Amino acid sequence: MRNPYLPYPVRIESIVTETEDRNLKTFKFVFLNKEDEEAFEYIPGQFAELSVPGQGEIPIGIASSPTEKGFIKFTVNKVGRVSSYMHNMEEGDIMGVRGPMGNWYPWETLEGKNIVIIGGGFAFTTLRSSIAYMLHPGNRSRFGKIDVVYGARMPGLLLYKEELAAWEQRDDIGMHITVDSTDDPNWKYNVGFVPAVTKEKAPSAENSYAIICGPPIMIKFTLPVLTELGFPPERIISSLEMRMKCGIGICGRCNLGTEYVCKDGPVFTLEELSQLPNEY
Amino acid sequence: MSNWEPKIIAFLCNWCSYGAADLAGVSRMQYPPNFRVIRVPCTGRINPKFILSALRHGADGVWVSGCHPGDCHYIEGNLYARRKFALLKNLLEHTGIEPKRLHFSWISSAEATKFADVAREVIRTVKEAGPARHFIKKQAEVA
Amino acid sequence: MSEIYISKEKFPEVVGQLMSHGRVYGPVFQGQYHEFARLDKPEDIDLSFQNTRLSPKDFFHPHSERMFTYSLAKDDPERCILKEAPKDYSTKVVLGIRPCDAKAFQLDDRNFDTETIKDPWWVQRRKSTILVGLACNSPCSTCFCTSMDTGPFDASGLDVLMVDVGDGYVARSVTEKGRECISSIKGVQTVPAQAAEKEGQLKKTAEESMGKVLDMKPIYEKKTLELFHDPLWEEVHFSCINCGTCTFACPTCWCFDIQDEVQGDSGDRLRLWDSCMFPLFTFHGSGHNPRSQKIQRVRQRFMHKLKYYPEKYGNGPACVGCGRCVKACPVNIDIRHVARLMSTSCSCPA
Amino acid sequence: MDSLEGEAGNFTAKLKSEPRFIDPLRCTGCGDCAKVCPVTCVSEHNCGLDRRAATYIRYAQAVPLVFAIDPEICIGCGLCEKVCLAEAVKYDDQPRYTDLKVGSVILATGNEVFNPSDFDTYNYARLPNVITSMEFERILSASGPYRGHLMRPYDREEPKKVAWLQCVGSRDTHHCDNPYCSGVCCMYAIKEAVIAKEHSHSGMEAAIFYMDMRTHGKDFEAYYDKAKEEGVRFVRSRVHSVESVGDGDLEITYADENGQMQQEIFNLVILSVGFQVGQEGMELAKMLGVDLNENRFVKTDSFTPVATSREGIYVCGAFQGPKDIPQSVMEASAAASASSLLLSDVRWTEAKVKEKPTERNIIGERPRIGVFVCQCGINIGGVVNIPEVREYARTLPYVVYVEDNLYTCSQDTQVKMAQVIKEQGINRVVVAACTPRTHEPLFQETMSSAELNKYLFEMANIRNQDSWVHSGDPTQATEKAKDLVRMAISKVALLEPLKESELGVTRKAMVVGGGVAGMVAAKDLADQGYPVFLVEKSSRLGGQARKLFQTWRGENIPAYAESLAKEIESHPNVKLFLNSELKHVDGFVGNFKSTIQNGGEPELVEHGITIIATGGKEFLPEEYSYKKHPRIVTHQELDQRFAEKDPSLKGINNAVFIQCVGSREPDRPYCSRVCCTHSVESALELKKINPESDVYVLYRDMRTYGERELIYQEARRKGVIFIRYSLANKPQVELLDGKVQVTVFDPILQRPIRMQPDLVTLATAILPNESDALSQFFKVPVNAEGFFIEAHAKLRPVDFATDGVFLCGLAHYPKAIDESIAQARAAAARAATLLARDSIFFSGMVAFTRTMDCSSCGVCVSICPYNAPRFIETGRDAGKAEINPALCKGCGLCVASCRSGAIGLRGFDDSQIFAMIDSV
Amino acid sequence: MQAYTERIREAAKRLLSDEKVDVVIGFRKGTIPFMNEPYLAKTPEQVDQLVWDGNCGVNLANYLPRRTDRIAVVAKGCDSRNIVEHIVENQIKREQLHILGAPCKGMMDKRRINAELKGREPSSVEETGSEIKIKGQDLDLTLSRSEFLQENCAICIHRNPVIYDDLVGDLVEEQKDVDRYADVRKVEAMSSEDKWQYFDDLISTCIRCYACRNACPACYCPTCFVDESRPQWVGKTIDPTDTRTFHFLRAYHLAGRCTDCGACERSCPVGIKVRQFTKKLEKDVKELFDYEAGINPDMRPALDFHRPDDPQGFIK
Repeated sequence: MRNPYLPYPVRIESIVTETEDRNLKTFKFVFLNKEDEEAFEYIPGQFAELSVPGQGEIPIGIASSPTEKGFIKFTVNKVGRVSSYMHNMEEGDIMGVRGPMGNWYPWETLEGKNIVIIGGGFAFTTLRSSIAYMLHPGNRSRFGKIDVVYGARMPGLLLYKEELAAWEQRDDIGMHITVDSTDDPNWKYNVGFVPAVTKEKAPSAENSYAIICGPPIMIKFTLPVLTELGFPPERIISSLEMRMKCGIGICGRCNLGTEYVCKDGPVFTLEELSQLPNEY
Repeated sequence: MSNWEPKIIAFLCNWCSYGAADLAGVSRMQYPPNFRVIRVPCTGRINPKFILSALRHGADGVWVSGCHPGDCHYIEGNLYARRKFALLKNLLEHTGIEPKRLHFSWISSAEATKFADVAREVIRTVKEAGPARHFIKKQAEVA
Repeated sequence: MSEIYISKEKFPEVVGQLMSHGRVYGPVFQGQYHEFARLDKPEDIDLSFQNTRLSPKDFFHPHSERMFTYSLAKDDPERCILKEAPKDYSTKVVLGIRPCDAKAFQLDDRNFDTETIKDPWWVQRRKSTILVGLACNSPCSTCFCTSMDTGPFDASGLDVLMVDVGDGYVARSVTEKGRECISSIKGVQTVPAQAAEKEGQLKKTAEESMGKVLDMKPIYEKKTLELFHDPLWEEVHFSCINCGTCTFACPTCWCFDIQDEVQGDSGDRLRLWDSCMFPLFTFHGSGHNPRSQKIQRVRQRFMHKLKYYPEKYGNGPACVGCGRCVKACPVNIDIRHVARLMSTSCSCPA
Repeated sequence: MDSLEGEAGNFTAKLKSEPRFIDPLRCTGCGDCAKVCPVTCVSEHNCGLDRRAATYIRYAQAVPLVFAIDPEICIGCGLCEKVCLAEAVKYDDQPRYTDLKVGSVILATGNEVFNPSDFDTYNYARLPNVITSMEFERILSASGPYRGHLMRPYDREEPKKVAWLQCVGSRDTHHCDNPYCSGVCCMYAIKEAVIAKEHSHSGMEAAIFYMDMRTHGKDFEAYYDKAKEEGVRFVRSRVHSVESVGDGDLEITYADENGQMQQEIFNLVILSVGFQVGQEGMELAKMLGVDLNENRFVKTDSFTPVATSREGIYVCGAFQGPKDIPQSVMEASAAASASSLLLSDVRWTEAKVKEKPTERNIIGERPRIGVFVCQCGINIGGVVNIPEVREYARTLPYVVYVEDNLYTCSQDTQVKMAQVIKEQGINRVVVAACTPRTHEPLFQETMSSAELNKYLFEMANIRNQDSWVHSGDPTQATEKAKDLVRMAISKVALLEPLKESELGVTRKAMVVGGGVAGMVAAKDLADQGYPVFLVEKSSRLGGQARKLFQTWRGENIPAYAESLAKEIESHPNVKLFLNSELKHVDGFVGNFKSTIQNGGEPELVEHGITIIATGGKEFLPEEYSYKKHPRIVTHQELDQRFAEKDPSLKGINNAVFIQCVGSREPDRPYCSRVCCTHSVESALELKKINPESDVYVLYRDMRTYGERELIYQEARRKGVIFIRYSLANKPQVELLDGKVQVTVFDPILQRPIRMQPDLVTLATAILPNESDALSQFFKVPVNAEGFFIEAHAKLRPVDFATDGVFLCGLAHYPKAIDESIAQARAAAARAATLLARDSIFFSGMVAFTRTMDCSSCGVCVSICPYNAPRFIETGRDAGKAEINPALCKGCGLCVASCRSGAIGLRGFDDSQIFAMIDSV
Repeated sequence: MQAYTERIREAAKRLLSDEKVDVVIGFRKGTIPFMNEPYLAKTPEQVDQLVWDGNCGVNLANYLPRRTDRIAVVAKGCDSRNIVEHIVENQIKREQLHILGAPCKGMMDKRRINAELKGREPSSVEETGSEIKIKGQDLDLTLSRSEFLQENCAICIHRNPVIYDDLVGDLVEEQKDVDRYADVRKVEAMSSEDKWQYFDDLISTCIRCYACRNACPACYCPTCFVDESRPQWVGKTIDPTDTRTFHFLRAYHLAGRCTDCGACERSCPVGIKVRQFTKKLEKDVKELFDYEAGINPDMRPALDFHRPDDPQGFIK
């Protein structure tokens, strides 16, 4: 058995600065060894430990979709030691990726259902993975209607702007991009907080699941909206962010009741979360 | 070890001792090249952890130099530092760091000669102490 | 299954035999306490101890250990690629370990050694270590193993169980590894009948001296969230100073941290013990800390041991009743008291 | 200055600049020219005690630190031109003439030191070991001829026994025409004695021969006391002669206190020489048409201490009269205030606004470091292997560009550097060259022109601290250069662009205290157009001045105070708060909000600066039977009688003044400075009223400093009798049958003298008014005696360490009215430097707290000399510390003292210093 | 001792029922011999759990920082000094506190007594004025109390609380002529090499659990320097250099603040004599700056101020 703590060596293929404040950069990695790429078989919703020798590891949701081959992508917010260091790295640098880790959005269950994706700020990464996955020609037919509510504080802070624009052009996905406020007269999308926009767009709860990721305050105010729209707790899915180290359910850090968020999560339904101590 | 030369880290106050070092240069005073200067705004800026860190990085000696009492550019930074260093030096020595490795001085920006004199003295004394043996951080001694 | 009898005169020689095969560890008296240490000579071992001050968990999960090494040198083609740090996995015998401590390793196995994920260092060390236990003839007043699904003569976590029957030791293998170990010992006797008889008496006396002081069943039966929200934590947490001594002394506390250290051009990835008692344990980079309050951390530790673990694995509590935390806690938080509160007090409406 | 034409507000000054023969813009200060120069002459800066070359810098602190050629001794050999790689030598340099249009002129030409050569009994001209105090200053100086080693000129031996002879060229009309006291010599002699003892390796003995020990400045008396404790011997005697004995030693003959002649041998004799206005000064005054007084100082009066006889020309410093540094600095600011009053209408009209460069936002960019290695001609390149350093730098992390230059500081390199920075997308720069102390601003300028934040810069000092000091060891010097470059790179990679924050200024002033000092400060600011809130505790303006009679020059003080008060009361820019006190103060420099309580509703006012002029008061003693007899009075009580022209004064036949009542005592150790002069002046007044009266002054040291000495001499001429007493043997004042009897021990007669005076005047101490509340409101310190403590005793005598708060008058220390006025005007001038602007900028290099890590322990709040840290009062972080960038000076004291690691320092943060340590 | 308990209960009851305080912090009877547990009583009924004896070694000042309620707290000499420290360092307000001063004759050293028992377990322990009577199976031992005091208690010169609102016992005579620094001087007399070795041996068993730090009332930083990440300059493993760095700087952070309450040593699970670091500082602070921590609520700790004549012989 491969040492689960040993990262796969990867090369940074490209670094894209996503946001105006330059705090978010998307790293595209290619595996140094072909067999590692094959071993790294993932499903949207999973995360991986990005491993920078000399600095440490950080758990980051996988932003690419398994339908995209030849690379994996992560969008990293500059907060701590490892992410700050990564922001100063350059294309061609070698580092490590360990994973995939954790569970994923329940795609089997979601099959045939309408999907409402609600995201805020920089927690949009695994949602991007999910959207790309669902929109893949081989997958699109497996799902019903897809609605996306995605908000950021201002236009400059939206992730994946080019893709968002491309999705906007499509008719097989309902895009509802919004910002809290903007002084850009050419802004053509919504202005308003995510909960309000969700309420306004009122995606049907009929045969639907909602996947919601974002800052706690957004989640707090969006959940009542979803309930009002008729989504029961077992059909609202969220992903937790906890401090993690090992990522494989051993080191004990992300323990939450009987669960290890890194291994048994990070994806939980609202129903499942209600059975767990609220220490997240 | 015959050609061993000590490595000394010097923390110099920008307003005085660093200027004295500059002036010593202007006057072409010669002293051995054993120390590396880190310029700080005031000796009051020097956190004891800098000195520990210097030792941990294998410095054979540490030299801190600032303004004479009463001459602090920031009024009294050096006087607070004086207290801190008194205790720090004592505790380091108490726990086994040789006194010859730790040096403190007051040198004004005009005292180039004193700077060069003290520089030579510091280097000489650290040489007497020999290569640093303790407090050096190496690869962690763990399982 | 095999069994032998080793007289006390003979014992040092037996230890010597084991030492000639490989590394042997045993309790050694160090000033005021006993601690497990590698034996330099057979006489170093001192089996007249009650329990070691710290648990012997660092046999398998050392406080600090190097996981990987790597080079950061600019011109190194292997730059930034992690390499497993070399380890010594040669056979080692731990002599005189208490049944409770050995039982603890079994509980810990659930964490380190699962179907899907195996902690390589733990697994390999476990594999290469032979645990020769010593039954507790006279447990301490702080011991409560009998309440925690184990006991002073519990052989379940051991490869060999030795019982001190007065003039000698009865050693009985529990596993195949243990059997091989015993078989390799030369010049020993078979177990005399009176020794076997004595053994039974000793076991009975030891177990009875403790009795069953705690009933864990009500804890298992209660709902997690009920216990979680119980006001008992308000009382329990007050005196705690979050020092983490309990977790460091505990044989079933396994939480760890991973750190990188760099010296010049080379670096190590290290892991080291951590503690759920420390506020930084759960501190998230965003500044959010889900267990920022002392009460949350105190609750986490006891809940994890006595509720979450048994619920997750159906395997009894993650506590073997060794009593180390009871003795070591500088403010006298007593897990027996906490367990009693958990099993009785519950003011939540059902 | 060749001439000055025109009038106040519109002068034309013709200036002549002598040629320097070395272009200061090209000179790098490397000193190669001086090394090769074949000629030398004595160094004037070191008082002729050593020599210098024809290419020279007069002293090491010169700004700019560039060389010049002395044409008097240059032989034109051309060597310096040859070695100067910067091509700075210009043999054909010519004088430059400039016409300058100015509105006012300030004379700050200073004074010359008395030359004691003619003093034949002291044999200065003949004996090498008889030197002046100025020469001794150079000897003690680290940058002096003996590098600070205590030696005497004759044989360079360390003197074991040194004498100072006071009043050489002062208080003397026999050997010279300098009747005045130079005011500074007592203090500097004590200082020299104490420092010489510190420098000595063999416990040097020091003796100071003096007439009166005049330590009347703030904290001077304590220094005097300490010197005594440290074994400096004080001998009250005027030395008769100095003669050579033995091998360079000197025999001093003097009369001791009992009048016995004594001989004593010293190794070195120092003449404490005074000031005098020299020929140049007198000629300048004549050219300008400025009147001088009888002592050849610029003539001024007590109420306009910096105004000369010609309007628009002001004077400060020793040209105005003998004085020490603090007083000179105060007068300098006072002259600036007077001058800006004259010119306030045209403020900013000549100012040029510096264009603010646009700045590239580099946030989020990976560091791209450019390294520029300077050869400095051969100064660095001749020792350090530059190509090796350059190639080494290339291998270091984040370095994207490296080059070396002949002179990185040269104009053409600067242009190129800016271009390279832009082309290469460099976002951080390291220059390995000379010292940041001289060159950092220049390179930062280049950073700005390359649109980079100037704080993204670091220097590696590979010249002054490497090539120059290790010229014999090129290998090691090169290694050191590489290390220094590596350290600089490791730091610069972590630097972030810093913002120089801007803060608006409330262009209004508050003056606390309505005495003369407060009124003068208020008036100066109000006259310049700034609204002033003047807060006075009592019901009327004027303070102590109302209770005084006249200045030592005979000017009427109450009348002056009255006219000043009238002006203030009717001044449109002054809002007066009588019977008022400050209740609360919020804010800081530029933005104070103060609550004034004046009986009714408290009033909130906003102001940008505060001047504290809370004044002082007369000490009322319990000794000397004060209050027990109507004939025992204080100075103010006597002044009152003078002012009222009390007829009974005529009947006083016998008057006694007792000095140092409540001053220079163990529980109030300071000297109250003005009482000696006051007593002499009152004694003269009594003599004027009744020339037949017997007037006695019982004193410890007569401290009629400066030109005040003249009235002391006048009093003695007029028969006032001065009897010295000692602290151990104080005069006795007894009441016998309704009469006052004073007994004092006369040291000359060696017996007690009894008097039955009609009047006993007690020269009592001056006390500060209550200062605790203001001290807390404005976070400014107060000393043990209750006087406010200025930021720096000498260099910043009216500032506080806390920005935006100033001080003047008796709240600072006892002083005469002319000094109070000068200080008040100085405070106004300093305040105006803030009030003149709409906003103030703060350095980017300031401390900041991470409140999450703050433990509220308060160490930062308690130690910061500038009161920059404070506790957050409300909100989530209440109780944690924050740092006001407007007050922070970036010293880092709080940063290093914070155990919790909650404080960072921009530009010198822990991570940056650790990175340098890491990379040593 | 019984008298103290009664007076503590009486005062606590009174203060709680008069609503003078919201809580009372004291001790309750421990679950094992020679241990009591710090206890927070909120109601007059809970007050009956409060006790006092020679096992109240825990420094209750540790429980005060960041509390916002009104607290009555039982304080020995050392606790009271740490309370003073807390007041000076803004960890608690004087107005919040009602200090029940407990003049103290020293607390018992559990470790030394247990060593004396050699594994025998007491069933009853009785403290008289100067003796400890221990009984149990095969056990009937009378120990002299003064010989089994915590080391810091044996050399304590501030047994009486320095600040209090009520006393729960009569003031005791302060120990005079105790030699507080014999151990420090012994080390001072060693060669540098021996000193190094001495401290290396001293901390060789450290497991970096930080109990010493967490038990110390003066260690209340939200983030300890060992956990700093900007940059992380001390390793967290049991590497000897890192371990020493921790102990060294922890002690240094207590310079001029340590009251020698002994909490660090009491709590160390492996019995390290960590006071060997702090005592040197305490001695120096006293000798160089004539300062004792936690005596004067109007005075900042020794490193927070300076005097013109501070020693500087070590500076060239």
